[in-house]
Amino acid sequence: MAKKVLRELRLNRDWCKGCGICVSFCPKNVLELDSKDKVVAVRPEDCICCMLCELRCPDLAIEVLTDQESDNE
Amino acid sequence: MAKKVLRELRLNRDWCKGCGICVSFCPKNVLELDSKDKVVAVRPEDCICCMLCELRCPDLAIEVLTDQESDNE
Amino acid sequence: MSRVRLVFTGSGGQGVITAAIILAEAAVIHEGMNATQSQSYGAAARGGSTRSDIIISDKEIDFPEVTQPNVLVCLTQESYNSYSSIIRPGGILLTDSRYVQITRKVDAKQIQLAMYEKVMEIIGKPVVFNICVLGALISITEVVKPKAVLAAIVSKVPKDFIELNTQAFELGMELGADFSW
Amino acid sequence: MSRVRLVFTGSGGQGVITAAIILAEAAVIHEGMNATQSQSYGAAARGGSTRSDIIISDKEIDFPEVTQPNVLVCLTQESYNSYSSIIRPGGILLTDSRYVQITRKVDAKQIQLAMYEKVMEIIGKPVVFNICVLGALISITEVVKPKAVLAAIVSKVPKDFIELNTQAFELGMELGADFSW
Amino acid sequence: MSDNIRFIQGNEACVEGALYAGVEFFAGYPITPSTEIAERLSQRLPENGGKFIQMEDEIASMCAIIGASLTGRKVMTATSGPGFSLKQEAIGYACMTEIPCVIVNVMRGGPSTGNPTHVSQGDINQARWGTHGDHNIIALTASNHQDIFSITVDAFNFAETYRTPVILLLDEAVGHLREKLIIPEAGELPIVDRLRTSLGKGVDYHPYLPREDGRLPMSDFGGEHRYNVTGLFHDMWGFPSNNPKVVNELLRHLVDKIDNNIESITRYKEHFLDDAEYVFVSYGSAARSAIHLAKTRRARGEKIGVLELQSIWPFPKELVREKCADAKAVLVVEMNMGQVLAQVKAAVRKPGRVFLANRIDGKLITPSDIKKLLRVIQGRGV
Amino acid sequence: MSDNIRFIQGNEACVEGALYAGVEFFAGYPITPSTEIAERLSQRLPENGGKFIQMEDEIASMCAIIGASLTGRKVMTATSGPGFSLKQEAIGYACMTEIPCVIVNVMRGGPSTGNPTHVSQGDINQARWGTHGDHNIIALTASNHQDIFSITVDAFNFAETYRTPVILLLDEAVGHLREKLIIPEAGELPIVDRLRTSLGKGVDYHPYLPREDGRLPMSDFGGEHRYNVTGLFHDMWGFPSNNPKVVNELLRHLVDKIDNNIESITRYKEHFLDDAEYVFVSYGSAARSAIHLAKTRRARGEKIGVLELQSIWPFPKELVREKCADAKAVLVVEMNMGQVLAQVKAAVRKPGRVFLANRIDGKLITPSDIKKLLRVIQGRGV
Amino acid sequence: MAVKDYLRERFFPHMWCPGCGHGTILNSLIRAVEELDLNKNEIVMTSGIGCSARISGYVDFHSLHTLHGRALTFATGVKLSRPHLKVLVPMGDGDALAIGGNHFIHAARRNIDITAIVMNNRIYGMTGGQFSPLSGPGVKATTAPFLTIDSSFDVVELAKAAGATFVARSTAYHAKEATGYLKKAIMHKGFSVVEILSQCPTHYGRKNKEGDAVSMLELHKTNTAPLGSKALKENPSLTPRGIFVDVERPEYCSEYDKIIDYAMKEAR
Amino acid sequence: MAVKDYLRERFFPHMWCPGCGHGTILNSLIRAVEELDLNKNEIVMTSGIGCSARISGYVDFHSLHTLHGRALTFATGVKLSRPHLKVLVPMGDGDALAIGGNHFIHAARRNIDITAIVMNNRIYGMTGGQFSPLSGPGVKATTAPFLTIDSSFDVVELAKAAGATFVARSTAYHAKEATGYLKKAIMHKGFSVVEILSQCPTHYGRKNKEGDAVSMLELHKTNTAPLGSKALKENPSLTPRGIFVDVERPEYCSEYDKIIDYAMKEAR
Ligand SMILES: Cc1ncc(C[n+]2csc(CCOP(=O)(O)OP(=O)(O)O)c2C)c(N)n1
Ligand SMILES: Cc1ncc(C[n+]2csc(CCOP(=O)(O)OP(=O)(O)O)c2C)c(N)n1
Ligand code: SF4
Ligand code: SF4
Ligand code: SF4
Ligand code: SF4
Ligand code: SF4
Ligand code: SF4
Ligand SMILES: [Mg+2]
Ligand SMILES: [Mg+2]
Repeated sequence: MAKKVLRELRLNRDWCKGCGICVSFCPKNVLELDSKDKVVAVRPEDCICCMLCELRCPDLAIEVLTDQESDNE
Repeated sequence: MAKKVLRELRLNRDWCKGCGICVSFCPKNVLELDSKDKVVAVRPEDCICCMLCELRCPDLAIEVLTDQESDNE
Repeated sequence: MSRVRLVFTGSGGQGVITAAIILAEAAVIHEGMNATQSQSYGAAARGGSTRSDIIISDKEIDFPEVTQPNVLVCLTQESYNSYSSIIRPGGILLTDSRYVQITRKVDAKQIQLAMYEKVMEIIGKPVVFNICVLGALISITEVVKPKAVLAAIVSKVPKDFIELNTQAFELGMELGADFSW
Repeated sequence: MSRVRLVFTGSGGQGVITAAIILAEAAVIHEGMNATQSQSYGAAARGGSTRSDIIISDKEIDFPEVTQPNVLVCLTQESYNSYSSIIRPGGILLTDSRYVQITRKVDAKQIQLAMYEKVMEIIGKPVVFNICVLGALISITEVVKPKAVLAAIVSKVPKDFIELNTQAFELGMELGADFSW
Repeated sequence: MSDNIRFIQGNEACVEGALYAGVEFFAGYPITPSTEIAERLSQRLPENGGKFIQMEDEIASMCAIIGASLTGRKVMTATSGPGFSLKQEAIGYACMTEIPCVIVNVMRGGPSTGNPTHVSQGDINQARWGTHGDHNIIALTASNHQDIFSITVDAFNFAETYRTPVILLLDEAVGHLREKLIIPEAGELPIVDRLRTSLGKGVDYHPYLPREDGRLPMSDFGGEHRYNVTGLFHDMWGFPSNNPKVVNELLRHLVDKIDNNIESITRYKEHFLDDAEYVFVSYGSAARSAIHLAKTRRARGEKIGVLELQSIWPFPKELVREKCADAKAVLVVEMNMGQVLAQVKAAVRKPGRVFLANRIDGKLITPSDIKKLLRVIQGRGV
Repeated sequence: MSDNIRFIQGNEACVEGALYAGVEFFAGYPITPSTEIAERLSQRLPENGGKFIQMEDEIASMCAIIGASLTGRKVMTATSGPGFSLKQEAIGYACMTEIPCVIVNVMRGGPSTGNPTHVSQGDINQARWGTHGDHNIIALTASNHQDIFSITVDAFNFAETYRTPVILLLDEAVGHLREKLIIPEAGELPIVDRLRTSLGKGVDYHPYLPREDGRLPMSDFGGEHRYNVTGLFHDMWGFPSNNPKVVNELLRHLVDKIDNNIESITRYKEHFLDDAEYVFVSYGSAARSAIHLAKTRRARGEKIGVLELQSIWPFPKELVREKCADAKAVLVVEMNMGQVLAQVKAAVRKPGRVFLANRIDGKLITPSDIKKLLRVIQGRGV
Repeated sequence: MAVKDYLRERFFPHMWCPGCGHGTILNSLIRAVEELDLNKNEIVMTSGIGCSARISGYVDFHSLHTLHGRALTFATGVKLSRPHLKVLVPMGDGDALAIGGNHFIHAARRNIDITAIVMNNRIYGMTGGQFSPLSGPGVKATTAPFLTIDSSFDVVELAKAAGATFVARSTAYHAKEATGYLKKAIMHKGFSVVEILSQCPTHYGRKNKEGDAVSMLELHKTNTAPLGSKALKENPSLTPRGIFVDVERPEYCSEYDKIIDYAMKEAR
Repeated sequence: MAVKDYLRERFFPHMWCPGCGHGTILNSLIRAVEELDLNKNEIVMTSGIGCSARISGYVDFHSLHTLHGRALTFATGVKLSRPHLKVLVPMGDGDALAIGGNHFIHAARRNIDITAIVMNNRIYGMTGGQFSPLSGPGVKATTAPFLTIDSSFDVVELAKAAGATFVARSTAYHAKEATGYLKKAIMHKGFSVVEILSQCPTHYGRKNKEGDAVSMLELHKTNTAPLGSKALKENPSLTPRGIFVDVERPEYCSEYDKIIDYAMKEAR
């Protein structure tokens, strides 16, 4: 089965309003708000590409770009 | 038990519009419409005081006046 | 005759308005005249008395109401009582003898016919009473040609009823035949 | 001073309007002056920039808008950019150094204070930032007596928050103490 | 005996006119005395491939026709007094969004439930001012079936030309009257079709950017151009704006597009006006009585003429001023408390010579009602 | 520092006035910029034993207050543009049934959804003609909080005196402005209470039979007199009638009861009118700018005065004619396309000397806007 | 008091057509009021516009003949300002559920103590026979020359879903049953709905070949069955009659009185 | 097409407050449309007035921003005249069920093929925090300083009773689930309703001490449970999520097409 691998967490700072939803509900604590209350990815390496941040962001400020990794086991 | 006995079938010809409802649904065929399409009691003696004609008349043109007859059996 | 003014009166279920429409339509569609037909509306279609005004003319008709009819038809006592006085002197007042008892003196030719009775006797269907009245009226006044009225009837009435209505119309024509304007 | 015109500007959440109301209310209720306070309404209460106009006078105030303020407060860069030009020559322009970078030359006394920073440092609650600004403004301009403003604060603010607001107001007073009109 | 002669009610004449003009969609809610319009169309529309829907109320009906119009249909609704009041909010929406539609109001006695089965002309000012805010409107009327037919065609044409709701103000007396109508041949009356943008796919279309000639080409919803429509003040793309300049310009546009075309919009008929000493200004069924009186008095040598208005809004002020200029007296004949009277007074040079001949009791005003007032004015007694 | 001084919004001043006048029942539906009226009353009414209800829409709100009024309550609703349009049918019902009620319309930019958070005075004519059919109405306005308070009291008093809906036309600018209000002592302003019939049980009460003085005493629903209320034309018992005489008399009564009392109803203020060469006629927030300009120009010796209208309908024609009689020019200052302008032109002897100083872009008209036009009229250039 | 004491006899014979079911509903209603021995001064009847709505002119209560579809909103104003009054609101099917549908569901939601009576003849009688939201599909009407395609509401289901706390259905044929339900509805504290199937021989009957009033009443009999009856189980296409909901829930006016008590205390 | 191709990016950042659930619903909706790979030219979005209604400005469909409460009536006009178009109608809770309640039940009754999305934040957001018919009792609002006494509608029950043929409920928290329901609703032939619980931190959250958007989302999670779940059985006070109705019934526009076919034949 193909597994998704993170290519990029594309965070649109112009659109982000700092509500913190993505931060709170990221299962891996990948995201945080910076001092200007904008989203930043602090632990992108932990991202499991669950897409929940992208789906829930009320400001459509997140795109989780992934690659398919073939599962070569 | 007291049983109702007919005192008078009071038929208001001014109000009756001749719809025939009372006539059709009287269980004892007591009522009829005359040539001017107004209700008349043709067999008052058969009336069992069920009140249905009074209750159903859309023109409130019927009053079934009754006396209580004590049941002396 | 350049302009005839008619008023038909009666009660809700008698088909007074239909008769009026057929007459006026006959004049317009089948005789190339002008005509107007108007009626008083009560609170919806419920019983009560009805009046319809018809004007037939070869000129344009502006004011469509009839104040003094040349021809007045009264099919109930109530309507006779209220309207008989408006007839134009010398006009024709047609009534049905079952429904109306003539009481007043009016400066007009009063014609009483047993139209309802005859309809019931000969045709047996009260619904065509109005068409019989129309037949009588036409034979008395000839405001419109009988053929035109028949054509209007044919175009208005459901197929299955044309026969019945024609019969009623002709019955009326006969009843009215003895009178003329 | 018979008439002072003030304009407070900033962004939705900064409490600019509350500060404006408190100031005007202090003038009316606690100093017996006349005052008007008006504001621009956006499409409801959502973010965006806010402006409130205040006029304080001992006479009747007819036209309630301020075209050229004697005193202008800008709490965001955006509002500074849009409004700094409207200040009346010789007026006072108060900004917060965290939010606003002074760039323009205006014919007015520009006063930059680190109000937000101090509020966070000393009180730690950003909600009372607006009251601190008000304190600074009062100590700079004395358009209304500090006592009156404090009284207005007490009457407006929930009991539990009076202490906090008083503290913020006094902090503002201190910060503004070095400047005067 | 020809195929195109009808003997029908005024309401039906309106339906025939609408079909001739190309109506494709009707939404309505029954109400006396306009119901026959809905009833006829429930039959005639599907027969012609069009759509009829009976909605849950008048508000819904008005909104539904606006939605349908946006998809490129010619649309219409019909109602009377209470329903016309209910439609006002959505009529304002059609004004603001410039969506073509025709609203028939067959007037009955008001206010409120009033006198539903009797004639009145009491909604004249409501047609102009019934919705909130400044705006402009076209309102037409007619007094006989032939004119009802053609004014209905005009109504659709104006709606398309000016992208505006057009109100057709009939009244109970003509609406219910039966008389002759001769249906014109196809092509006999001009039909204005929807002006659609010629811009193709991919080219930026501006739904609210007027052309040189002031007209705004439309693009059907469902077509290649996706744009926005809103009842808020909006820019040339149709997106909300409260920029004062945008607001100012849009409002003036809405008012001017009609006022500036008053000459093309004005519809009237004159009867014996040339040398008339007394001018009746009238419209709708009241005009029939005015004309009747004028004809009979003319026959006796009295110089009476009738100016019959068929467009009420925008009020043809210049026309009225001109036609009444030489009159000794002007009688406004209408069935309300003087709604057109006020317009005529404002239009003429000598308002003191303008009088009201009215009747407000649910009866059609008669020639003799008018004659009585005329005699008083002429100082001849009643 | 006194207990009866408030620093509040105009909408709240209206609430305070209503409470002073004795309002007991409010039904409403939120809408900008009138919502604060509902919000305040949701608190203040139950505190005073009154009732507040938020209905499902504006129609329901208007109907609910009519029902409540019939039970003997002083009632009120508040809304803005779109909601005012929706209420029109029921406002006509209140006219027809002569049920006292107060309707506040805090005007915003229109037509349609328009410019909800910005000022306008575009609903002037709608207040008069928004509902179908002939009728009459009282409409009041004010430009500052003290006047809003007292005109609100007047509104309730007129509603009771004339048994009629009264429209209070505020505008966004005064509605949202905060300024001082001094609440009058109880008794300081006169309060008209409901005139109830003195007829006792068993005596025939005629709900629609005017007394000698033209007033119609009421009887509360729930009381001893059971009668009928209908929006149809009705006789003196309140039962439906389409008898032409009954129809005619009732409609004239509805119109006359207000027109005949225009002097008692007229409310206005004058500012420096005595020797004014230029007269500004204005109202609501626009009047503040007119007064401002007049004051500043007076200080420089220009003879400018302001006639501030507080009653718009019935339009105080005589008053306007008189006050403008000696003016070189009259400027109507308003925030619409000239709705009061048309009335002023119809009122004065020289309509050619009446000009419009308006602004329709959502911004409060400024003293300098007016000054510019004044300079043009004076031929002094801008 | 005699039944007729609840009538305004001077307006009789009434304006309804011969055989109109609305007359029977009036009959049932005044009997219910009479049997409950209510004080006429404490009853307010509010109606909208329609043939049905004319009922308010015939009863000797406080009567308010209002606007098409709005009867319940006027009634809400009356009831909330004088909660001790009994408020009866008879409505036509169009009145209650076409233009008036929103007020119907909102009054139910609030559970305000008003009795709504839906006089359901499945047609717009007053305006001459257009279909209504209760006509259902396949019906001929002046605005449906090709038969209706609109589904109908189930008044009982709708009232229930909206929150009515008493809901019953009967017919003009079952006049005695209807009277009983009306009595219960009137005494119920909260929003009560009684749908009574009525007949319009003039428009519905004639157009749909259902014949005269008598044969239409026959249909009330044969097309309905009591809730829980065997007939209903065997033939689910029958329309059920009976009491469908009878529950308690806080009533609006009582709840508001609590608000007043609280607010007045707070304000002091 | 990419998700963003369905947006009008030039209006971003949008006008909704930080954390407003309406944004998430927009997010779910365009994803549903994207996953269905619909043609933008064949989608019409009609909305009323409210914060929610502003959604129509952000999508690159044909968009019609109408009057408060009336979106479904405009939509009915659009759909009936061009049945091939997909018509999406997002509405606020007040928009859909206060002023718009009647149109809601009638559109459901007709089973016209429109997708109604109720963006339910239980408050009037746009006008600043008045209670709505979905607030329910005990809620603080600017017009309920002493807490609401009004019961709320159950949107699912009401839609069902009125005749909707697809009815589902989800929340802004369950964005993935919501997207799935939206897809089904859009593809359903007939009137479909998807209620999505939204959050208004600015008015509802603040007044009712529900905290910020994050904690309001927590409530979506803890106060709801899937239909048929154990959690729901154990705690019936939870709000059920899921698909409640998914049935077939003749669709209005298709039925009307039959009328046209018949009438055109007859007329010839
Ligand atoms: C606002 C408004 N719209 C329409 C009407 C016209 N109208 C009067 S009664 C009625 C419907 C009557 O049907 P229903 O409510 O079922 O009562 P019924 O006459 O059948 O008893 C209509 C549409 C009206 N009076 N007011
Ligand atoms: C006819 C009308 N009445 C009232 C309003 C004011 N209004 C605008 S939006 C709204 C309610 C908004 O609440 P909701 O529908 O729940 O949407 P939300 O803002 O919460 O998304 C109201 C009452 C209006 N615009 N038009
Ligand atoms: S959910 Fe979106 S708006 Fe909120 S903080 Fe995260 S990126 Fe920003
Ligand atoms: S995709 Fe999932 S794991 Fe990755 S940042 Fe978003 S929420 Fe966290
Ligand atoms: S039911 Fe009544 S109206 Fe009908 S025939 Fe019998 S008495 Fe007459
Ligand atoms: S009471 Fe019963 S039996 Fe007697 S006449 Fe009436 S229906 Fe017939
Ligand atoms: S038209 Fe129908 S509903 Fe109306 S009175 Fe006649 S039978 Fe009854
Ligand atoms: S006010 Fe509420 S509903 Fe409106 S945008 Fe803000 S959070 Fe969303
Ligand atoms: Mg009905
Ligand atoms: Mg909401």
